[in-house]
Amino acid sequence: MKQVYLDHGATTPVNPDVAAAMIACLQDHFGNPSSLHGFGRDAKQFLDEARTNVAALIGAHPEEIIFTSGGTEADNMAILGVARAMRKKGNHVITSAVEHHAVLDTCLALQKEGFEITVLPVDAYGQVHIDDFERALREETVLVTIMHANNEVGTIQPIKEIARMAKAKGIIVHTDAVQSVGKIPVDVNELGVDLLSVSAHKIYGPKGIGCLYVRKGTKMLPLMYGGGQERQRRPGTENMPGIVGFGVAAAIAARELPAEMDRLTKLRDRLIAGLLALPAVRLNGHPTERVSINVNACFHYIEGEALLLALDMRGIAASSGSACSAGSMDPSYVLLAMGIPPEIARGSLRLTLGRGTTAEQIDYVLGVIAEITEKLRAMSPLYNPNKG
Amino acid sequence: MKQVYLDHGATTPVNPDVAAAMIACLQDHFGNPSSLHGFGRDAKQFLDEARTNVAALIGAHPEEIIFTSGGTEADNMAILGVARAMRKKGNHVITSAVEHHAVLDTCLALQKEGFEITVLPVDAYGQVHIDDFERALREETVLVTIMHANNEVGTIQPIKEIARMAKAKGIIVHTDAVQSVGKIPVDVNELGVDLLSVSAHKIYGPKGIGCLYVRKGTKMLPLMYGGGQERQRRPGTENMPGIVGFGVAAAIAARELPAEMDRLTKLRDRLIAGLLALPAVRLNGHPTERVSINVNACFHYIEGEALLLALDMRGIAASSGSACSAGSMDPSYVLLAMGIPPEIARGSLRLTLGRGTTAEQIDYVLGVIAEITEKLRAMSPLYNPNKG
Amino acid sequence: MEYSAKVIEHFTNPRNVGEMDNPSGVGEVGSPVCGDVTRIHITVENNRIKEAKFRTFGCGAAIASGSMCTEMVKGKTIDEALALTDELVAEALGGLPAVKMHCSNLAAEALHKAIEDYQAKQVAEEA
Amino acid sequence: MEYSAKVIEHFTNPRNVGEMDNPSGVGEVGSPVCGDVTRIHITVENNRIKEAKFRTFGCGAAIASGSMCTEMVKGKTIDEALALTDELVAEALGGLPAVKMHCSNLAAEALHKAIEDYQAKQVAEEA
Ligand SMILES: Cc1ncc(COP(=O)(O)O)c(C=O)c1O
Ligand SMILES: Cc1ncc(COP(=O)(O)O)c(C=O)c1O
Repeated sequence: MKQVYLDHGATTPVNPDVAAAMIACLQDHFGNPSSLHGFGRDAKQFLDEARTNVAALIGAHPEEIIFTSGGTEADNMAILGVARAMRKKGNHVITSAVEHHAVLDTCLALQKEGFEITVLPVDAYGQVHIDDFERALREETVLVTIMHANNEVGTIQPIKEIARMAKAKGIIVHTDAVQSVGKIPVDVNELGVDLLSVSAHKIYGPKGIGCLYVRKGTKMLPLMYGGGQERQRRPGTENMPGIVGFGVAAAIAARELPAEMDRLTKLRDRLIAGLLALPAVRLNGHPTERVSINVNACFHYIEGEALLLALDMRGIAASSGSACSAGSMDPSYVLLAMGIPPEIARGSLRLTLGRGTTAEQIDYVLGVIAEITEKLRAMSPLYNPNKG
Repeated sequence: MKQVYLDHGATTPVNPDVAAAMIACLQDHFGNPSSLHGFGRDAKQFLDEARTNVAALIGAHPEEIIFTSGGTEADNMAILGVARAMRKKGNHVITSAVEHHAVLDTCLALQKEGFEITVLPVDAYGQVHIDDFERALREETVLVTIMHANNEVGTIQPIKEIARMAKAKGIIVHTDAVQSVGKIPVDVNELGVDLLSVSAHKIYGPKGIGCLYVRKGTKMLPLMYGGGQERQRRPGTENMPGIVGFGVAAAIAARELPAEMDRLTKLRDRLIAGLLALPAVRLNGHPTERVSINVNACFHYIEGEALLLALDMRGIAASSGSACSAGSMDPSYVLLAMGIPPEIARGSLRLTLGRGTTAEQIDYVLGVIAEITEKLRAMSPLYNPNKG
Repeated sequence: MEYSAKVIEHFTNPRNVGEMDNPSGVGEVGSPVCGDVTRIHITVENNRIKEAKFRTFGCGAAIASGSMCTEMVKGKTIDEALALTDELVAEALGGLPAVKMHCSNLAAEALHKAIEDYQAKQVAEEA
Repeated sequence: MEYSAKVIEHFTNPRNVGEMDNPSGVGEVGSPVCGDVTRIHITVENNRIKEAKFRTFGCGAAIASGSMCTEMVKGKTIDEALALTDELVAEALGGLPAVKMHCSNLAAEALHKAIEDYQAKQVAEEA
């Protein structure tokens, strides 16, 4: 059966050059970079090279990159680390209603530690409004954490404006850029943020490795304690195969971004146009201010998991809501925050494009979706063909 | 130049079967185990299989294994997670003076959070005494964290007795088994512990992955927040290549342990005997109650780093103190805790054997050490050949 | 979504999809806002379920349950049909994932409502 | 232990290791308890360092520094020798890791002490 992978938002296949570098690391460079001997120094060189490549992808200095076990740890480190370190200065944190669980749940944990959290609303496109943000700022605000691009609907947030406004008041700014890095140009200085989370497995690198960019001078407590790795900020023997893979993935992402962004934007818009030509479909998220890989639509009268399963039976991999909360029966909190009624939100489908995606695949998937949705609607007690 | 790797306590080469499984995972099984579609289900199977293998190595149930980014995270999760969860019950934690930094520094962090920490002394062999432990127990003791085998001197602690005594009082017991798993039989029920840390890269698996065993019903707070992975206890997309590699490494370790332990014990004792035949050398740690891979000795009148460097120039990889604190000029706190004078502790050398170690290598290394130590002593202002 | 082969088969080729023009009874359970919806139509002849049809808004488990339930009930007496439970439907499907047991496995309940509807109509007719 | 090639070379083949039977001056710095120890012996003739020897208990940097320092000072006048600093020794070695600059690079200091020792003896003799 033909296999079409349209779930690059959940994870990406590992680039062959990334895999090759990791294989070499596993087979020939097993040293511990903290060791003083030749095996250790050899590993240290790979560590340094990867750090340089990752830093370059986001316009940072290598010393500002802390490798973590992924996007989730980067988000936790930033939010818990800064808030706990700044507690004496203030106890107010601002976030948004459409953050990934790694941010939202972490902010809820802060709430239990005595912080006050403002969760900014979003508009119908999933965007935070800068005037809402301005109103939320307080004397005691110590941290703002708002994502760069949303994982479910791809909407890009006005981080630059938010950062400018926050920095003017001396507030530390974190952005979860897991879904934007490698898709749109991301530069920490252009954005003006103090902390930025990246995950390798969303950019054709391996799972289980990511990084937190930390602007020089940013005060934060560590999440963990132990050895002196990562300039005392993140202990533990480094995930060398992961880091090496991340480094190569970052170098490739930097090189290919402009052409890929262009190519994928066209494919995305072809997919969106095709879906909107079907009956009773709505596009979720912003029509243009969205990352090039993301398409998210609601199919009225259909439940999302059934749609996923039917696509899966036809060899098409997609998702509904974010990967992590899949399996749960709750409609996506992101779509609800955008004002979509729950029964419609439950019929959402996320198709996320990537390096292997072709126009032919898009057309094939559109054909299958037309078939499947017709069949599922015929089965749905909510659907009345006379009403349309 | 001949290369001899005698730093298996710092990290181990990746077993070829481990690497092969990781390569297959990277190339052919890139799915996100949380995804509902075929790519996700495929990954989920690998995740489950690895968990089963890791659990089997330590006599645990698969559901009691939480994958972490390594031994350091496992230690932190156990100590911070349990102590913070039990705070209402009591604020006293017991540990020992010879723990790895991942435990000691974490206990110090707890101290800043208001906990009281008892650091048990050790004897000249590096062992905790059970009567010291008994005296340290208090009404408010909520957690005991004492390592199974020491990373510097290999000494094995009486965990079973400690656990029995602690459990009788309802105290939760954690042991850092990073240096014992794969070297001596480790069974969580036999030991009677509630939590146990493992790191893959010490057992011929990859760096950046480990696990915490958590006995069913053990209360703990998570270190991080986010997706529902690892039964809500450790969020973040799973490090699939690492986990798959860890699983294979665990299966191999379980299979090869009895024969390897025997073989390495003989080589270890050959190395110890050879070193003790040299002038002004003392063995650190227990002569027999030590893991089969560990030899640690002090060379009077010589500084450890110079010894390491001289060995490195001859292609021999070793370490002095633990890998993490290498590069620092301080004598090992483990040796100091064992009552060794600082100027002698500064001349320590750790040689840790492993799967590739042969009798021929041992004899070669002994010859080189004899040469080097003679040369370095001749250079040392502390050395008076007339006094010996 | 670790479904049994039987679930997948019923999801892919659901039996008895649809409604009837003149059903003896109709039952519906669930709400689209927070769960699945299953509607079952039955025709009854001589105290036996002659035909059963379903429509479901819901996940794979819900659809397969509707299909299986309507298959199982055909030809059964009213009393036999009332003895059909959600658990028996799930069992016939080779089991359902734990998370799906309660929210997506409502076909038998819909069937019971359809039977109640039929019985209520009978009473009304007799009255 | 990211040492320069020069450090490695001096560590592997240290020059001027040893002591003298009748040194003009001896200097020692450091303590084995908490740092490196370097001892330097010199002979002085016509206000020039004729020979210098060192012994070091310490890391690679300390040993290489002893070697380099004793090399550099040979043939120098007392004033020139006093102008030799730890920084100049480190520079001649192609640099030292930052952590090593202060604890393992004491050879010039030991040299200065040896010169002071020589000068004190001179004064004593003249008296
Ligand atoms: C926006 C966003 N943040 C954080 C994460 C978590 O990253 P990781 O899976 O590497 O833990 C993800 C991906 O799952 C994401 O999409
Ligand atoms: C006893 C002990 N505990 C913990 C660790 C840390 O494990 P990891 O390097 O996987 O973080 C190590 C190894 O460095 C160790 O030897």
